[in-house]
Amino acid sequence: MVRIRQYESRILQEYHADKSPAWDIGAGLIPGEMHLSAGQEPAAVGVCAHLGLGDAITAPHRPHHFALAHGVDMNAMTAEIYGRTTGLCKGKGGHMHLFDPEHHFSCSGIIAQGYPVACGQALAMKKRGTDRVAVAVAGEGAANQGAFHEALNLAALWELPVIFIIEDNDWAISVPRADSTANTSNADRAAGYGMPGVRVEDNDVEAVFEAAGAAVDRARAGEGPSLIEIHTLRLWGHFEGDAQAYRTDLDTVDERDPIPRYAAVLVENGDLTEAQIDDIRATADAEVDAAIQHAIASPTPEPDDALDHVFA
Amino acid sequence: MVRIRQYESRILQEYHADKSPAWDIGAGLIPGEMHLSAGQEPAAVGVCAHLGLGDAITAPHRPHHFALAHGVDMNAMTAEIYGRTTGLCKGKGGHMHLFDPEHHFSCSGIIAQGYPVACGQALAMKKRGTDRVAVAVAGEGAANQGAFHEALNLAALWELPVIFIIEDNDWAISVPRADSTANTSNADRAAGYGMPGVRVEDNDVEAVFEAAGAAVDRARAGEGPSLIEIHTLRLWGHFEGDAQAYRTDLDTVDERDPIPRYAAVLVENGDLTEAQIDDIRATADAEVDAAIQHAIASPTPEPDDALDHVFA
Amino acid sequence: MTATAAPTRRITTAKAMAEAIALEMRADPDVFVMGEDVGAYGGIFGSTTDLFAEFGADRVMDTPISETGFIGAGIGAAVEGMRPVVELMFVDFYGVCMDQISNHMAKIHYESGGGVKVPMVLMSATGAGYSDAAQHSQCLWGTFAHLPGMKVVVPSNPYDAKGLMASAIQDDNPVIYLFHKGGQGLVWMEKNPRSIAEVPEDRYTVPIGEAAVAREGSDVSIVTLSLSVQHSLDVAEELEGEGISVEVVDLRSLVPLDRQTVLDSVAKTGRLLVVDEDYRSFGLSGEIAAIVAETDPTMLSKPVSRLAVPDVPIPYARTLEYGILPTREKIAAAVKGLMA
Amino acid sequence: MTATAAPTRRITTAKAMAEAIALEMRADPDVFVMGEDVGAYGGIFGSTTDLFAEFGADRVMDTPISETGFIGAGIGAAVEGMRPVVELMFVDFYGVCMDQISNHMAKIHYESGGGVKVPMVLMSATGAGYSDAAQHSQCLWGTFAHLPGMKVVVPSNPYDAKGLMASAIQDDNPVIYLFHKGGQGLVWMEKNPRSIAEVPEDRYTVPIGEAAVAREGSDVSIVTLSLSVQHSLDVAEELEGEGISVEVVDLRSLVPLDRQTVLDSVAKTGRLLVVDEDYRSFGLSGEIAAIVAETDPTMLSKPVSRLAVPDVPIPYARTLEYGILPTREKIAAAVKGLMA
Ligand SMILES: Cc1ncc(C[n+]2csc(CCOP(=O)(O)OP(=O)(O)O)c2C)c(N)n1
Ligand SMILES: Cc1ncc(C[n+]2csc(CCOP(=O)(O)OP(=O)(O)O)c2C)c(N)n1
Ligand SMILES: [Mg+2]
Ligand SMILES: [Mg+2]
Repeated sequence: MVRIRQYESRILQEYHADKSPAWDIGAGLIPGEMHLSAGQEPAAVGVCAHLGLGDAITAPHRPHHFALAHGVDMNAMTAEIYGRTTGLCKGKGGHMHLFDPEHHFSCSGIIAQGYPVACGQALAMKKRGTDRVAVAVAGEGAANQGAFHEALNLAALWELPVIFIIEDNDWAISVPRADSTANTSNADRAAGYGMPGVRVEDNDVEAVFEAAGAAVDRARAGEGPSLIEIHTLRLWGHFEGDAQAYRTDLDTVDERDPIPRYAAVLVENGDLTEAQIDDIRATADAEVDAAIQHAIASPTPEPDDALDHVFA
Repeated sequence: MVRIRQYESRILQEYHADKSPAWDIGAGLIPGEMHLSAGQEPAAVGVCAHLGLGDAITAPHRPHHFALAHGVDMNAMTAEIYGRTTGLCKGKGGHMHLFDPEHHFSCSGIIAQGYPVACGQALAMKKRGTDRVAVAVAGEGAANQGAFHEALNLAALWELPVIFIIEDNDWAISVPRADSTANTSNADRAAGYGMPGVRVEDNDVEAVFEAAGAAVDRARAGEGPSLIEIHTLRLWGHFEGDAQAYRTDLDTVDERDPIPRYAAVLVENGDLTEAQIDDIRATADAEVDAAIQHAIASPTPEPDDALDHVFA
Repeated sequence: MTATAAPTRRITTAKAMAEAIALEMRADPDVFVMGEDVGAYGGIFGSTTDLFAEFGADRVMDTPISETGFIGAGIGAAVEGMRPVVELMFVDFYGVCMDQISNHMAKIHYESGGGVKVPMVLMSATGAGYSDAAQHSQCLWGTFAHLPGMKVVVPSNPYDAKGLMASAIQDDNPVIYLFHKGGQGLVWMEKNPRSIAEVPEDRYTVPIGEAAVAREGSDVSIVTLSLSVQHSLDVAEELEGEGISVEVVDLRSLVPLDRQTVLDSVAKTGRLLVVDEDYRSFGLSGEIAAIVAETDPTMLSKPVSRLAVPDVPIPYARTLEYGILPTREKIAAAVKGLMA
Repeated sequence: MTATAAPTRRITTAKAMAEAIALEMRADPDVFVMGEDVGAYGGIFGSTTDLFAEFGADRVMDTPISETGFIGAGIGAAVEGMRPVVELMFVDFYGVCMDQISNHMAKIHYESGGGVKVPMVLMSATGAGYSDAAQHSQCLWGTFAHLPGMKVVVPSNPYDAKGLMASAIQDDNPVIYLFHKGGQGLVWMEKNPRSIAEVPEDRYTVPIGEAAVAREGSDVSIVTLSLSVQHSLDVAEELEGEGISVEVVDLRSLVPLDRQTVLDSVAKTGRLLVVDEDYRSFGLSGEIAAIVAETDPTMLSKPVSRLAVPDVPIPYARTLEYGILPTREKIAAAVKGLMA
């Protein structure tokens, strides 16, 4: 979690660093929209702890935490975010379209559309007789998109090894969950497909770890899909530049930050000392710094490279 | 129910009458696809008994039973099916695209897409402070389409006066329900939106009448939407010309025909005599015959009429 | 265009859109707004700024992320006689709701033999230039214009944005209103000064279906739309210094398409450059060339030149993106190519 | 096209498609079929006839009515290296799944900088002529061809249908395969004799991206595709008697588009008629005209003539429908118009 947080914090800093004086979303070393996942680390870490090479993830527009937790190379990912030729996608994809075939990781900027794709990856895994699984990630807002429904029915019907993750961070841009979703838990919707569904409260990484373990085991055993909704926290704006004027829960945000909370628990239980946590943070900072240096040192693509890769 | 059945039986006969020698779907007085609703009369009659002028219905590709039960003029509807200028849509719409603004009746050939439209009609009714309701009809196969999910969530979220009807006739063309739907009752799916859902078994018109009455009352009272799944029967092929080679339940179809079954009950209870039923049938036949005569006697559109009505 | 006498002040395209919607909402209780983040947020690209404060949640409705659901609901409300203004946040998302748009919104009037009207506006953000990559940077107006039953308007400046929005809301037909993010005059995006201009305060309309000659010229006709009009005008001013007289035709609406204004301009100049930020093939640039080829190819003293996105998805990195967008530099080069 | 020596027999276009799929499935265990009613039913338009009996439910999968779901699943399987052949029953239904098609299937390879391949075939039924009305009669090939990242093939006869299907399945890119219901040779639909023809029994390919000169002529070039090729050949034979020599170019694929074959034909005849069953504006007919206008308009001795659906939804009644379709009569009249 700390590694992800240190990464997102640094990207936050670098993203804003050179957009002034007139703040221009397209300017700077990191251009375009930026959706950071700070506060949602427990979801990524708790789930990915159960995954290995060959397991697939389709993530949404807010992908960094799942990418890093699943093992996507930080250097190549950062170079992609910087739009460099050494990036995962040679600068063509960017932060919302990260593709790492080695780790079967991908993300998409279109809400909920990764859900059906994960079903297809799981279908291929099943047809080939492997025990691999596909994880599909989306937000609570995405759970009201038609693709969510079609994918859950398909996965349950065909008993596919898929784990559907819903990160409920209370908000879909400016729209609170109560204004988007007719019921209080998407775990209940799983029942409509005869699929096990659980909701993890309180952004609890250990509870996520347990729920995900059961779901992954079930999928690997050929017993079909599961749904896990995780009540998590969007620590920052929807995208960078979002003033969050609409946001009624800002005052509670800091105390709900899962990292200090979990650190305190670990220290109290004697699992870790403050010093060890500082070490973890320092190691992460060094790795992040190296990734950023790598990105900045990498070449930018030539304009005509844009004409390549339309067809294989 | 008898009126609808006599209508569908006659359309069946007329549809096939002049397609020989070489059976050509585009030939004859009634061209194109033909989806007849024989066996599904209880759904239409049980629901529409609670509706009046100003209440809306969006029906799917199999619309005749709901159209007739809701009061759409049989002459204008038949003329449309015959593609005549006196038709509901001047011959532009045809059997899958019947529009009757007076009765707020419409249908569409695209699966489940009438569900969101009904939500919008209900939204207008609610905004205008009326106690009118919108009924959205689709089959059990359609309940796996994304639009179904989005519409149910929207209606529940906004407490719209909508009644969602699912006609479960066991089949989606050649695909049995078990191969399309991960759970056994779509009523369970309603729970995922905090919406009341009931499933009516056995094609029972009186049970449909009761369930629909409760749902319509609820909607008129401003208490929001309901879902009713009706287990009904597709007495004939998916469309005319369908050989139904795939169909495993053909042998049981006749005995499940709801009309003789309900007639027997009514006679046994002394509600009706055989003679009265024959009268009802005879009256219906006369009305149907007149409608067909009207259609055949009506003019066909001129080719250039096709250029009208693209824009108002 | 009655309002030229009325008081004016300089506002952005975004503000002009929102103002037009507000004026129609005041005038007609059947007009309401639906979409994602159109409420308190005011629309991601400012198209509904301040509407929520004035009209409240009943008439400015935030929706779930259910485009098929709420666009379908807009159609249903329109069929019942209301006049919804529905926002699809980015036009790139059309694919999750295209059935409601092209099979229902656009066809109901025709299918019903004219019996049912669908007076609805579907507005959406288009365009690239700020590294939003392949799924958030498209124009796609050619895609909508190809399909019958919906009008397609594409304003290029604040005055037209307000007047065309008023016409769209008052129109009894479905109207797709496509605005360019880069032309909205947003504080957080690079802008062309032409995105802020004088706009009358009161209610007025700009008719749908009339192109505008944004600048007169005699050597080359640039036929274009949306943000590319702003770029083309910049280039025309610059090339004037080099003695090249460029006429800029702003199509303003693709359906109906003002063929005559295009033909008159090409008849005058004999040289046609189509500048289009949509994909090059099977779209707008081909249609404009075809209008000339099917009317009188001898009008042309040079082959038609098309400058559009060369049939590739929009890439992320700035060098790549500007490698395929119709920039001022490429427009100027294309004009010079026609003069060579 | 190795197979010309091999044994042949006369089969329908539908059978030719199914046979190509069967041959590829035998050759490659990664090939499988998904769609509505593709199993026991054999595909509503016969494109999967007999496949279920040979390969069973694991490789010929009936799906729920969830196009976004199963086309997305096809993409996911393709990304993992399988070669799904997915059927969208009618192309008119594209709107419920266009995001998966245009934002995912077509863009993943590009977005990934070439790192991920999507070897997938999406086949779908197109076309009108039997009163299936506005939601079941469209062609829409122009819509797909406008969007980058997918190949678009449009066979007009049994031999090409088999060879192009083989090429599509073997292609490492997503391929949209659009067949015309009226050209399938179905027993329950009016047919042109050209929908049943000699087809080699064994495995062969027809390359994607090469147009065919279906008939040579010197007076007028008809550039067309799909069922309209059959109609155009009928007209060409009829007009030969009247001393008019018509060349018929069968595009066969829209992406990639064989520009050279079009240009060579127009250079020869000087007269171009584009016959297209898709909507007229902002589509194929405009693109073909533009290719000539941007290459050398002086090739044309007459203005380009376009015969396509005049931007109206497809109406139901036969008189109305044939009023807007490109029939033999209208094709003949258009050719004569160019000769006048
Ligand atoms: C189909 C579609 N509709 C709308 C959007 C615009 N959009 C991007 S993110 C977002 C909010 C998503 O909310 P949620 O699913 O809860 O994820 P979160 O951002 O909270 O992580 C929206 C509406 C989109 N990308 N795709
Ligand atoms: C989006 C879409 N997909 C597929 C079809 C083709 N289709 C027409 S009817 C049908 C079966 C519908 O089954 P069901 O919803 O159970 O209704 P029923 O025909 O049984 O009344 C299908 C697949 C369609 N019209 N629209
Ligand atoms: Mg959220
Ligand atoms: Mg059914």
